[in-house]
Amino acid sequence: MSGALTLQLTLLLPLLVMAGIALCRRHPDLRDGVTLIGASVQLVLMLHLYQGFMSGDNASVIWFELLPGLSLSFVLEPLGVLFALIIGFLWLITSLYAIGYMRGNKESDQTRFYLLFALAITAALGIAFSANLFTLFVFYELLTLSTFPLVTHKGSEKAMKAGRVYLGILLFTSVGLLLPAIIWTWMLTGTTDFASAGILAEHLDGPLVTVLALMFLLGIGKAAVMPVHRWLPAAMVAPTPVSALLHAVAVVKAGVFCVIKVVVYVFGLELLQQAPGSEILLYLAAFTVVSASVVALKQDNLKRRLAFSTIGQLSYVVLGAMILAPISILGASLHIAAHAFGKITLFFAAGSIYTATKKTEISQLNGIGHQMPITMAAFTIGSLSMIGLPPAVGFISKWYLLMGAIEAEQQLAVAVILLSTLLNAAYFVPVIYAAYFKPADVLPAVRKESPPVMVTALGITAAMTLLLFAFPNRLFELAEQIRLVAALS
Amino acid sequence: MNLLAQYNYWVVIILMMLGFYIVISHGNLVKKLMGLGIFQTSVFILYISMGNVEGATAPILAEGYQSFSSPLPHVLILTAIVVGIATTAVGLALVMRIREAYGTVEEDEIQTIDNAASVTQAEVVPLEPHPVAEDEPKRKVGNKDS
Amino acid sequence: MMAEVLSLVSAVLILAGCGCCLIGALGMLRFPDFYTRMHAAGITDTMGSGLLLIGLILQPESHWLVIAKLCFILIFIPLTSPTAAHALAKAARKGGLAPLLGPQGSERSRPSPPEQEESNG
Amino acid sequence: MIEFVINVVLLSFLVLLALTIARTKDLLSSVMLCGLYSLVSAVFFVTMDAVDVAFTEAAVGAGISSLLMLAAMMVTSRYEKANSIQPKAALVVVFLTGVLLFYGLIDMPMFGDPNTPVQQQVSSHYIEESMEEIGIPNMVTSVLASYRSYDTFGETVVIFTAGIGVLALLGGRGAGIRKPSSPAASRSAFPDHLILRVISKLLIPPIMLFALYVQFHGDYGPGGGFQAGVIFAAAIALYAMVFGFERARKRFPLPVIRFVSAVGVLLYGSVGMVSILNGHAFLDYHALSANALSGQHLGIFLVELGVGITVTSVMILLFFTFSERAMQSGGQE
Amino acid sequence: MLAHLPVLQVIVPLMAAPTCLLLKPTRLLWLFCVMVSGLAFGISLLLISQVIASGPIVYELGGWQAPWGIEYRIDALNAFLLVLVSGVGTLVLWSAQYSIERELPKDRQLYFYIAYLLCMAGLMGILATGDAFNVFVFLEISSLATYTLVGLGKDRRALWASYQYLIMGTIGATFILIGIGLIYMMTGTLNMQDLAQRLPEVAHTRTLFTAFAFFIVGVCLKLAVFPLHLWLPNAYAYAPSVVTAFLAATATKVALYVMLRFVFDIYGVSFSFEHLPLQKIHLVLGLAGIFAGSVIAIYQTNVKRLLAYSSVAQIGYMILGFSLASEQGLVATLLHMFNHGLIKGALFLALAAVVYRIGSAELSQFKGLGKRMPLTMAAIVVAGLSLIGVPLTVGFISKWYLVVALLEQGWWPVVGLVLLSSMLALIYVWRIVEVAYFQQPDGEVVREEVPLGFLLPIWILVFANVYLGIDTRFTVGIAEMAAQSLFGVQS
Repeated sequence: MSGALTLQLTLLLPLLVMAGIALCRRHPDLRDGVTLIGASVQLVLMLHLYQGFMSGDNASVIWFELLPGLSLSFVLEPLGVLFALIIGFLWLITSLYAIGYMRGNKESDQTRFYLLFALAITAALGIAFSANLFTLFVFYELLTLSTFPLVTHKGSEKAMKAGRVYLGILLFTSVGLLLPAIIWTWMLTGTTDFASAGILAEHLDGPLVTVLALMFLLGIGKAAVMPVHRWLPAAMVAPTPVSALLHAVAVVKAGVFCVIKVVVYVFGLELLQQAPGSEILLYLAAFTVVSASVVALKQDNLKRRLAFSTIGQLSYVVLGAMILAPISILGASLHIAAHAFGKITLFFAAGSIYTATKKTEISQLNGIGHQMPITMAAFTIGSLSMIGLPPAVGFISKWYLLMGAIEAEQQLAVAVILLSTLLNAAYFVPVIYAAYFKPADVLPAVRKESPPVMVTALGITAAMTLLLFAFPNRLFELAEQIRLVAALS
Repeated sequence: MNLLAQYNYWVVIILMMLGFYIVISHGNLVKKLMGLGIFQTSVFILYISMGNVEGATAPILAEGYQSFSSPLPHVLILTAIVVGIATTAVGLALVMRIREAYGTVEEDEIQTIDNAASVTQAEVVPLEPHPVAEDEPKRKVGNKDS
Repeated sequence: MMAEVLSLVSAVLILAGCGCCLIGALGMLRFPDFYTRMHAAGITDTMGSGLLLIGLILQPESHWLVIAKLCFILIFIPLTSPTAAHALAKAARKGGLAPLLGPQGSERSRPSPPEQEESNG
Repeated sequence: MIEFVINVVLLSFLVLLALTIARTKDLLSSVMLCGLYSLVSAVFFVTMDAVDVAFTEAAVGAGISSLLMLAAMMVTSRYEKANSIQPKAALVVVFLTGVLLFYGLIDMPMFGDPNTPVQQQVSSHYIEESMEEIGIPNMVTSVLASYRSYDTFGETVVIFTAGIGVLALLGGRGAGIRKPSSPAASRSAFPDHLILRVISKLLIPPIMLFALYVQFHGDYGPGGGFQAGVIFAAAIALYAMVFGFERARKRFPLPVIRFVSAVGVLLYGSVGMVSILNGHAFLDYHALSANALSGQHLGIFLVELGVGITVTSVMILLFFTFSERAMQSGGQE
Repeated sequence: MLAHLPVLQVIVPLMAAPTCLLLKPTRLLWLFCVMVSGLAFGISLLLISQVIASGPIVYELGGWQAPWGIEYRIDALNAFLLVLVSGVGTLVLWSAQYSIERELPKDRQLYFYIAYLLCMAGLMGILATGDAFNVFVFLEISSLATYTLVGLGKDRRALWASYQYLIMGTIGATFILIGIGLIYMMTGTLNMQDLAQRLPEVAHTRTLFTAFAFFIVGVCLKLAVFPLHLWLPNAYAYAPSVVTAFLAATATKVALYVMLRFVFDIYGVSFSFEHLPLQKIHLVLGLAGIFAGSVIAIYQTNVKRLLAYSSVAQIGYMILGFSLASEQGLVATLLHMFNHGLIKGALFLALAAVVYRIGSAELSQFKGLGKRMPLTMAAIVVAGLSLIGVPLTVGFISKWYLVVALLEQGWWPVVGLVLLSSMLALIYVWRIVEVAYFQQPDGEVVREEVPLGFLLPIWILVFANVYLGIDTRFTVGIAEMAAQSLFGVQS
């Protein structure tokens, strides 16, 4: 099966799944079955794609050309494959978890949920494989629109308000900044295709480069760089699987992914390094990292704290990209994966706590570790990864980020990374401490885990977090290629 | 140049202004239509005047005449007159219906009625089928209203 | 010779016709109420138009077809205008417009309907 | 010189009338004045050598439109509201329009000048060639019915459209409340006018005759389908007014008239179709006969007939619908 | 017969209209009308293919040569719009059957169909003709028919709206008549080609300037350019739903066509844009229209009104592209004329379906409609996205061209405004979607779609929206062809 074919299959499969779900919306079991099967098939496809790619088959497909130089087309490149793999893994696990969660909490409109979930997956994959800025933009918007109903799933007034914030910020930034940036690029270069050495090189220089870069960075609101981060905490009203989707799988990852992709394939490190004032981007990221962590400290609601931690973590990636050293790019892309698994574990944990005990505030979690050992164990692992301690994969990515920073002599970046690591520790450790060592409010603490599917799901992700630390080489090969590509420019 | 010789264009312009003024300034719907009529008629005069030739005769060939006024403007205006009466007819029909529906033909009153209405009721088309008049062919016009 | 006489006569008639029209108009303006004004109007479309028409007929160089047409008009006007006047008066009466002169002359009547402008145009 | 004086007098009359119409609050008199206005402008057209136009303007402006206005007046109030005029903005707009026109006036070609483009370009062709190409003395008719016959077709359709429009708005059952039968409709406008009846009996036949004359004499003198149609309609309107709508309706049932109005348009159109079927252009009368001129004659005759039929029927339609509706809602109040 | 296509295009519906009077049962009538308009659509397709194959087609009516007789002249520009008018017209008529039965008393339906055909024929006549005065005649046919159609609306406000439209429209038409008259006065001819040749001689005269001004103002009245748009919202809101669909899709486009024809073909770019401040005026008006329209639209509670105001805004886009006076800008305008026709056609038709079902276009009535009539609402959503200008829809294509054209001129700020305005569009479309999908209805909802015969045309239009948004060869090709010819004429 050729790479091109597989690629298109992966894009179309979720749509098939959607059809299936729609067909058997009357019978929940069947419906969820369809989702699971689809997800697993998708995973298989992904692995096949990965193999094909590693054996040097970078397929590319053009679906249709709207206008000369403006086509909807896809291509395989290391970064995309990495992202796609993550999506593939996490779709399966998340849907596994979601089934448990949705049933456990008797959510309404489950069919709609799964439908849009699948759609979001397509959108994310579209972004991953996009061969040019236009395609990227199309699927970026598709992702926004398809996740909106998920955010407002509850349909309550609060949810609607949050939904408006979510949609408002993401769309305004994308149409107001990203689209003009794309058009500008198009006007300059006559193309929007990604090229490994960057396409802007001899078309633009001087401070305008920085301006354009800034437009891109802020235009990609999904990367949640301050000041366009507000949608993320707002979206916390959503059910936990959605939060997982938003923070780990699709949305935010898509954001940072786009940032890296733009930096590497549109600008090229060379150009940005020379551009006067391009440090601003770095500072922006750095500021976000620190301030987000600080804010996270003050949150009592577990999910909110996680949300702000996400903002911080994402900015690591952006930071890595903006350090503009091949190594740091490698680190950044690794961090996408690392954060994906770590953060999804955390959210799963939070969700299962909520499902089992309906607790949402950190202050209520005293002694919960005895109540839900597995969940909290997973949570601990996740936090370790977030902080960047062995034996979690987070350690590796941070390591490379740091190396990159040092290599590029960005003292500021180094400082920020170290400081923020402390902060991360500062807002995760108390939770763990409370969970294990504070006496539980309700005595005697009975073991009361959430539904088995959820437990297995979060078990798996936690395990992944550890495994990736133990056997990182698969991940590495990919990241290495990314470094090479980045080094080209 | 001798503007006096253009006297009928002057008048045309004045008439246009008057007609136009009646249309936009008067609130009475019938009056508006009258203004429209005057407005259009002034345009007719413009056309006819431009077709006229000093000392010429009507564009009907007859022995003993060489110079004729241009027939084309006349044709155009014949059409325009027809258009005018057609518009007036439809306009008047509307006015009568408006009178029945609103009980007035004064612009401002209608506005006020509408504003009042739009506050109270949202226009909803009743779903039950309309009072069906018997079919076209059978509707004998003579006894239709007896 | 003949032509001169004819043209002279026609000129006189036409002038006379114009005079009648003028008188009619004057009366229209001066008379107090609808009914009396109708008398004035009467002058315009009997004597006025009549004399004018005859005058035109007598114009020496007028074509026979034209004369024929004029004659038709000459026939029709005496038919139509009295009828119109009659109808008007009747309508006014029905409409409760009281003559200013006469038995119930005391009460003022409404401002007279504007048919007057028409007939003095 | 004398022409100049006449024109000036007539035009100043028009201005005077327009002013009065603008000022008077009495709608009835405004209607009359409008009729008068058309009459005067018709006279002016005559002095401008536009006899056909004058004819039409007189028939339409003074005749039909006044009639319709009056019918509408039966429903609506006779007097305009005192404070219904808001001149401020209007004055500005009007003033601007006027200024613009005056500005344009500066470069207009001289009035009455025989060398204006209007005379030079297309018209000259009509004046010189029409006799050879069409073969009828009245150029207006030849332009109207042959050179620009398509415009005239459009004109006919416009009339038809108006008829449809009025029927759609007023025809059929009155919208909302209406007594099933209103005595007004059955009553003639003048129940006890013996004189009127007699005179009308006398006049109606000649009027119709005249209409026919106008219809078929259009090639040689002023007149044509449209004027004829209006006159014919006027005759029937008179009949209806004097002898009552009931009887008029019995004579001319609405569906029939409606049908006829369609027939007129179709007649006109089918003439064009025939020439298409004979491989000529639409409305190319050469298709109708081997001899060019006779073809033209036939064509013009037919289309004028079409126009006449449509106009007549639509005018009657308008008059009936209006007055009937007026009586109905008159009965309401 | 092929030689006669240009005239048949107009004559077929024109002659069909009176024929309707001979048909008795309404159903048969409907069938007849659909077939007729379908035929017209077929003709227009043949025409455009001919034009693409072998340049403009000239047809001399009455067999008289051009300056003396009236000629029809079909080129890329009007062939393009003929396809739009006849196509949308057919689809709307197809679905009219149901909606009309709901909204009109039985004895009015006959007149509806006749007036509809007349209106259609009139619009196509305007498009096809090559004679200035003939434009006026057919303009009046279509206008009178339109007043009738609007006046047929159920709500009594329809009458008032129609009357306002009549007054405004007639003033506009009279202005146009004055304009044509003055042009004729200066040149002595009415044929467009002839005019185009003769005008340069007298281009400097003030009279011609006045003529131009009157003409533009008149057309703008018909076109509902921003400050003169007052008749439009009411007319659209209270007319029978299908009528709104037809008008919104075609009428304004045709008016704009007349403007383009005169400004570019007859007066010529050099006169229109170098002697006059036309460019700035239209730029300002266009932008003002876009924003005023969009902002007002956001605050409407009646969806019909909402879309009507959005139409005002969309017209602004067209004017904007037009004001660029560049070939790209013209392409953008033409594309948007066509695409907006498709978009609004689909939206209003879907709306007609909604009205057919729930008897109102009030936003408050839309609750739970996403479940109640899923297919219709889906259509509204897709068309709405197209209206916003989301990629892969026609809306995106025309906006893209507009933006590119603006950048060509280096009008950055305007680009920003355009993008911002599409945000506004997003907001008002979103309001509909939110109510329909995310607000819980009062009662419990049962799924009740409109009949298939109603749904099909809607979805055909929606499909067109998407397909032509992806495969742009046809539209863009024609638009560029037309734009080139418009610019070519005067060079």
